[in-house]
Amino acid sequence: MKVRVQSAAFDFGAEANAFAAGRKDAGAVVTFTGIVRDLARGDLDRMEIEHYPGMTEKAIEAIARQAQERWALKDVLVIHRHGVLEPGDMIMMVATAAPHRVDAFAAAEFLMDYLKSRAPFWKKEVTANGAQWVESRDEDEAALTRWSE
Amino acid sequence: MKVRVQSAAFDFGAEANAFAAGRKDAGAVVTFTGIVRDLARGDLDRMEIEHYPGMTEKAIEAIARQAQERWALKDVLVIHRHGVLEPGDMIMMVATAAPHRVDAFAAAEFLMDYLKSRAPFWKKEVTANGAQWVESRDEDEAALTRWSE
Amino acid sequence: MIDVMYFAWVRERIGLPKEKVETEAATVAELVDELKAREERYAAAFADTTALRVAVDQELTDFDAPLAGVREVAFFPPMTGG
Amino acid sequence: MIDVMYFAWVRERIGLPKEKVETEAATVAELVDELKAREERYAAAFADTTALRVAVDQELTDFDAPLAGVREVAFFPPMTGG
Repeated sequence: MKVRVQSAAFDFGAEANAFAAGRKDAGAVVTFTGIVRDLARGDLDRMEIEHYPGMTEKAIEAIARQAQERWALKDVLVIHRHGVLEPGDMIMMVATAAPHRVDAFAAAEFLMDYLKSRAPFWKKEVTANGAQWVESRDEDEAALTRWSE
Repeated sequence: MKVRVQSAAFDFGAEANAFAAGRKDAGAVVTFTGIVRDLARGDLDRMEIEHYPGMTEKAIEAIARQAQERWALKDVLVIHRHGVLEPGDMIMMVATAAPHRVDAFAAAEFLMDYLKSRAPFWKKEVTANGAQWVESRDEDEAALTRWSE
Repeated sequence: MIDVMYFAWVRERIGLPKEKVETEAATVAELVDELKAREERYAAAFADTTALRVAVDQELTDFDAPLAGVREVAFFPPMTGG
Repeated sequence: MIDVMYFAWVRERIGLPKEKVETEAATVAELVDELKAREERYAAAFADTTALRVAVDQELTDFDAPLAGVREVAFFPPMTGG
């Protein structure tokens, strides 16, 4: 398990290759990558991501441990950036490796649902006309309920 | 949409980066990579993948089109190898890009479920003691039913 | 004249990947019956058609599919892609 | 003495990221009441606590969580990671 919280950019492809390379024990690798999406009007100047140093790492590690307890995983990787990002920049990635695809997919979705609403990050969208904190969506909170059944 | 059926190896990381790079329209990219898994006894010499040239490409393209009709996707990539592979080699990958993660995940799982049981590939595992065709699993067939609800 | 193709263990059991078949069969099932009547290796390959899949002109279909105008029929075990 | 931290718009509204607070509050809710009584900017930030989340010693918890022995309390809006 590897968790990294950083302001620096990361190389998604290089990370994905390093994670998947030569795995004879896991037939399935799933990755998710979050990218800064432009606004509907196409005027997003930048996204600022604030986080809670100390708690962030602990929260992500706890989520990753839960995923490992729940599914037969061979490995988990989470990278999440903070600071100033531009449209098209990669915000974060998760990767899961498992013998079977069902576990790799379920664990990656679980990680994303929890990171979305339970890891202490806050996004602010900045345009020439002002800045706005991204609001949490009810459907993101609702997505968590499927894991407690 | 890009579909490639090939015997040559592919660079997962480079493909994933090229697919995800600079997407300002899609906040979510999901990839799945299938890797040749060793047998429980650790004695897999190689995997031979047979396919049905002509039908393979058509079948995969039809599956990818269905995914695009069903979910709000910005792009789909499928690469699938045939021929002789060794443990740890990458067999195939899919990638999906969508504005929201729910669509990217669902489409990737849909593509995998259909590729598994509806694309004309057949795997044979070869060890020093002989060769055996991989049998389809009932659960793979069953996985398809969730998409017809 | 129809191109008949075999894949995976069906190909191995019958001993060839492809052959041209002159047939009056109206459906895939009738074609299978003709092939089974030919030789033991065909009878063995087609002994249990529930274990087989069939594609007609490169589209998956059923054993009761009609053969009128068809150019290519392929028989194979359940697929194991991905 | 407890470290009290604010993030995102809570930080902006209160105007600082962190402060040390001398308090006898037994729970998070009591601490919030003390803070609200201080100044208008606190009252504004804590006006609707259903729109807020709280972490005590870096663990998410509820507003009725006890404060005995606690070193760090953080207030923030619902998280938007991923």
